[in-house]
Amino acid sequence: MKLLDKLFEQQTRHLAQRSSRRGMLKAIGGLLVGAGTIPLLPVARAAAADAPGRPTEKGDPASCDYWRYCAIDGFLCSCCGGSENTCPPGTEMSPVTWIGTCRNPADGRNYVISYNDCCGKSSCGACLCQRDEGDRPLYRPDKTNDINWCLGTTSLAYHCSTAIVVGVAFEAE
Amino acid sequence: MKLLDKLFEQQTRHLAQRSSRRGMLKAIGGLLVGAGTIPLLPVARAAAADAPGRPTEKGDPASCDYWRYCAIDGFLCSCCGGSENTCPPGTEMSPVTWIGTCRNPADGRNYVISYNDCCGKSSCGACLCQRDEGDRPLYRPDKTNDINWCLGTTSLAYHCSTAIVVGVAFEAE
Amino acid sequence: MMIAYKSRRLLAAVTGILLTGTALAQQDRPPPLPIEPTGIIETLPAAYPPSWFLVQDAGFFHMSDGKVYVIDTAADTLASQVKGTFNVSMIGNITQSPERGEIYAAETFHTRGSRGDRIDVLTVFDQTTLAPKGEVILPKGKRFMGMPERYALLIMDNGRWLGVANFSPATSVTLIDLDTRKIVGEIPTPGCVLVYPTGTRGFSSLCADGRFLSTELAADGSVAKQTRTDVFFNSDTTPIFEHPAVIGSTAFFPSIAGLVYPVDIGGPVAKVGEPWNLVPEAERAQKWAPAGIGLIDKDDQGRFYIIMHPDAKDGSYQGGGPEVWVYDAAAKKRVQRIKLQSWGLSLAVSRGENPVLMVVNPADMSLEMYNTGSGEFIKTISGFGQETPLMVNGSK
Amino acid sequence: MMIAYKSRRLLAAVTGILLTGTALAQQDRPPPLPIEPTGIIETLPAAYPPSWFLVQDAGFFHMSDGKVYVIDTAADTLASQVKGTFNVSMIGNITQSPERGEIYAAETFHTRGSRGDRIDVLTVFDQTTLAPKGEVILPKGKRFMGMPERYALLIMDNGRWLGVANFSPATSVTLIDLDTRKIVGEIPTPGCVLVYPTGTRGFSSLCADGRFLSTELAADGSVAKQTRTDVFFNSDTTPIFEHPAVIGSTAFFPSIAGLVYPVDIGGPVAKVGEPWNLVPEAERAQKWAPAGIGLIDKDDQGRFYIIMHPDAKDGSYQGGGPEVWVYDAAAKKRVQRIKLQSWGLSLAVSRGENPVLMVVNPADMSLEMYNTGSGEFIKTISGFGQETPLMVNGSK
Repeated sequence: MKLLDKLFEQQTRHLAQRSSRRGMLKAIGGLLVGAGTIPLLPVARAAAADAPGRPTEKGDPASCDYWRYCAIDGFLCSCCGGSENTCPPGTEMSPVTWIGTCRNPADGRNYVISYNDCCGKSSCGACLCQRDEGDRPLYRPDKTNDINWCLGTTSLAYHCSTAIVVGVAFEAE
Repeated sequence: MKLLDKLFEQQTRHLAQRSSRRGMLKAIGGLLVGAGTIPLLPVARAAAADAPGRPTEKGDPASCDYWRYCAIDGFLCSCCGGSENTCPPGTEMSPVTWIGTCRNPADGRNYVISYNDCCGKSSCGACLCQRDEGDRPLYRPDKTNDINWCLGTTSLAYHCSTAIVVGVAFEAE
Repeated sequence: MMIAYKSRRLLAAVTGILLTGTALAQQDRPPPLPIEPTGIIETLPAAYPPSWFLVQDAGFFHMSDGKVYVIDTAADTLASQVKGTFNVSMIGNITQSPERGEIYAAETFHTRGSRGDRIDVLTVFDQTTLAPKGEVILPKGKRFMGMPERYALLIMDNGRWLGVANFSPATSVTLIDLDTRKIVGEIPTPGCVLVYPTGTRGFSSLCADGRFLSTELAADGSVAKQTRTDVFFNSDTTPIFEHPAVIGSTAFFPSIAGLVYPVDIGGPVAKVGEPWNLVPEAERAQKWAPAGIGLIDKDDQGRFYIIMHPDAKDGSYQGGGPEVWVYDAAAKKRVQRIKLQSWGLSLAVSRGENPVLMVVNPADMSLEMYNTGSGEFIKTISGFGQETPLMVNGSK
Repeated sequence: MMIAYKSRRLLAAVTGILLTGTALAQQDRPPPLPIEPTGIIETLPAAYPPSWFLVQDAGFFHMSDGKVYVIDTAADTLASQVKGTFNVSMIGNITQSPERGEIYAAETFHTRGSRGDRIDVLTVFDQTTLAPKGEVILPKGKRFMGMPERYALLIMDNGRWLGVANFSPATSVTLIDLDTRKIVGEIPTPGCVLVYPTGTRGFSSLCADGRFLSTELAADGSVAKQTRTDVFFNSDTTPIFEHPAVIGSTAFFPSIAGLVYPVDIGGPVAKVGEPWNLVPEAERAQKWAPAGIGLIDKDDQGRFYIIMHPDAKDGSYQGGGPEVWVYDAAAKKRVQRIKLQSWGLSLAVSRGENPVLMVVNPADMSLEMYNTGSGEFIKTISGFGQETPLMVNGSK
């Protein structure tokens, strides 16, 4: 039960909140649900470099307090044979998903994060992480993490969750 | 993991052995495998009575140190909605089984115990108990508890194990 | 010779002929234990006592192996508390019809466990045997699957119909005739989720734009009318929980900020009343608010129970809390404040005259029982095989 | 207007057109993180490094959800240790063919999880994707299901055939052609269990009467000859473990009392050699004996490793022990005595020049790594989602 202890310890000590801000996300909720299906240009993976002119981010993608996980609820794919933005071998990435807006402390920007689930194998079981910032009940599908988002995949078995940068968020409240 | 701790704590402290004796059980191994299928006369349940002339036994059938469990390995049906000799609701009792010979401290006799598994629901999960007295590797099917004995049942899902008195054992070694 | 003798003796024992009083038994020993019958399976009473609860273990770490435990909370030993279990695959939801003696579970299977063809079914379990007595094949890939919900399944029309909430993510309700165990139809509920009671032959769903969609059904199960209520909350700024307590014909929906909305569900269209604050004015500075999964329930005395936590903030509404507050719904007044042993994630209250409160302690996944009158802790129930009992329910 | 402006901006962000250097970025900020591709699935190398292990989690509390974890023991963080997993239902057994890049698993499913029609299959997993690339439907209700065994599956005939041990409780071996993924035949092994290598195109099974049954196969998979060896142990009084360590053409079978039987498996019929005592004479008073589940393994330097416990008695042979003893097989001599952190239930040794030892600690179900040269504890691997990793294997 150690994993569970850890999970609920986090809940019970009321995780310090990130300073993420949310703008008009609701207005495009319908678009963002399904963001994963929009063909995105492959880009080079951002290195956490301090070199000027290079995009930067910091932190441990296998840790629940990693900046991208502000609205996550599930097993971190980084601990399951995948990474923060790729699925473990033999799984399938869900094309529909929920999103969060998380602040990247390395550049002070808020990013739209798509939490695509990896599906087709049973619960990974490692690095359970629940943050819920900006999460809403399931009448707001674009912002709910309590759904099994293995929808549109051949198997509904939930394995783990990724946190993929899909855009820069509007900054004002 | 608490249940597992308990299980292996028992293993690691080398459970004090009962003084059970085994006689010529091997000779009738072929008969005893399948003892559960022999139609037995229904008899009144033995009460733990001290009245002279009444059969007696003592102990807690929900406890791993109950005398009948000397060769058991599994979840005690007593903790799962059944009892030491009945299956929980909605399960099916396996007709083939392994047997042990356990000493009833209340009357000093050794009894042949049939460990019929209850099948058709997933692991009960309560009161895991491993004793292994007289247990042998699986080349001795009549005396092995490492097999899933949900054989001859419609489902192979193992739920829990009973410990049914099927006879008085021969007493000499 | 020796061998033959021994074998005969053992054979006799195994086949049921007991040797008593001769070589085996000493003069002062009682007769040996009788041979016991095999193949006996326990059954449960047709009507469950009020002290029995249905504990839903979603099996978050092993979702194909979800379970429902039938637990007698009045019993003092584990052996007498566990009455039985049944499997519910892939975080299914359940509801109970005591009139039919049935428990329904919406579940999902793949032909190869976590892979292969998918099938969604509504399984009909018999209360006395905890075995399936029937099933209805559901439309593929539609039924709602997420954290457990009390209103993902709804019995309507005086027990004739069962509504199954769908989320694919398109939302609808599949209507099942419980007499024939056939699907009557599927009612789209665009933008609105779950299935709450309204009237006798209808249901309401909760919408992203902060209102209810109330559906009135005709006698044949077709849609007679769908009505959207006025907007009464903002899902961004003033969201409510999707978990109500239903007392008589009023459903009490708490908001995440700590108001409660009484909703009249007696007629065919939900009518939202004036919200009132769950937190007494003097305590609001401590930022008390509701939180949890199955965070609210009611008793038969007109009271509802809700898990509360202080220092509420963004992201804390699902985490549970250290207290359960009890309200007199009619008086709109808190009547009891129960300090939990440590923390609660979900709760349930038993029916009848002397209700008891069950609270899921997420730290060790045990169940804690409390006296609803005094608020005193009674005992912990644990070790029955549970992994993640995320939702609990008093039996009906 | 304002809304339109915001929406356009967000839409741009979501569809991949980044707005940089204007309103959003301050002069001294780096450019924003790029949008990342979705849908990327990791793959594994065709050949597994020697530091990789296959950890079999039988899921004793959730047998429909058994798993095999591919773990890199050389890595230092959990994220880099876990390479991937695949599901194996109902305490299945596995074996690996590095030549084919495949891992085989005998598993069982029911159409409704724990109930409904049963199907037994041999699933062929691809080593690089950990996804099934094929399956062979096995004869129904026959395949051996019990605590994990290394010799429930056996690759024979230079990798062409796979034997699957059956136990229903009638015993036999199903022979599968790995090229065609079809069943070649079923060979009865009455009174004898499992499938150990003998010769190149044959196998042996271990019998209740204390001998081997050796089966020679013809080129078409039919039985050429079956031979029973002399009795070499008594299953009541001098039982052996069914778990051997195979070094070259010799299989070392420990006995429960602490002898080890070297068995020549190079020819078509098993030849049992003289047993020798695992316990040095001076230590026999402490009643040291082997114990555990996967209690024995070997390295590529001719040594075998076995879990030992003192104070052996009836019923203790499956419980594991506090030490691992290492033997030079040729010299019949103990060369290392490894004191475990607390207790070991199963072990495995990696292949190659610098083998490491993995031991399952049953107290917390963690994996402990030891240096085989010095016997020193290296580290614990845990928290990867395991429930009951009862059997571990070095990768091939």
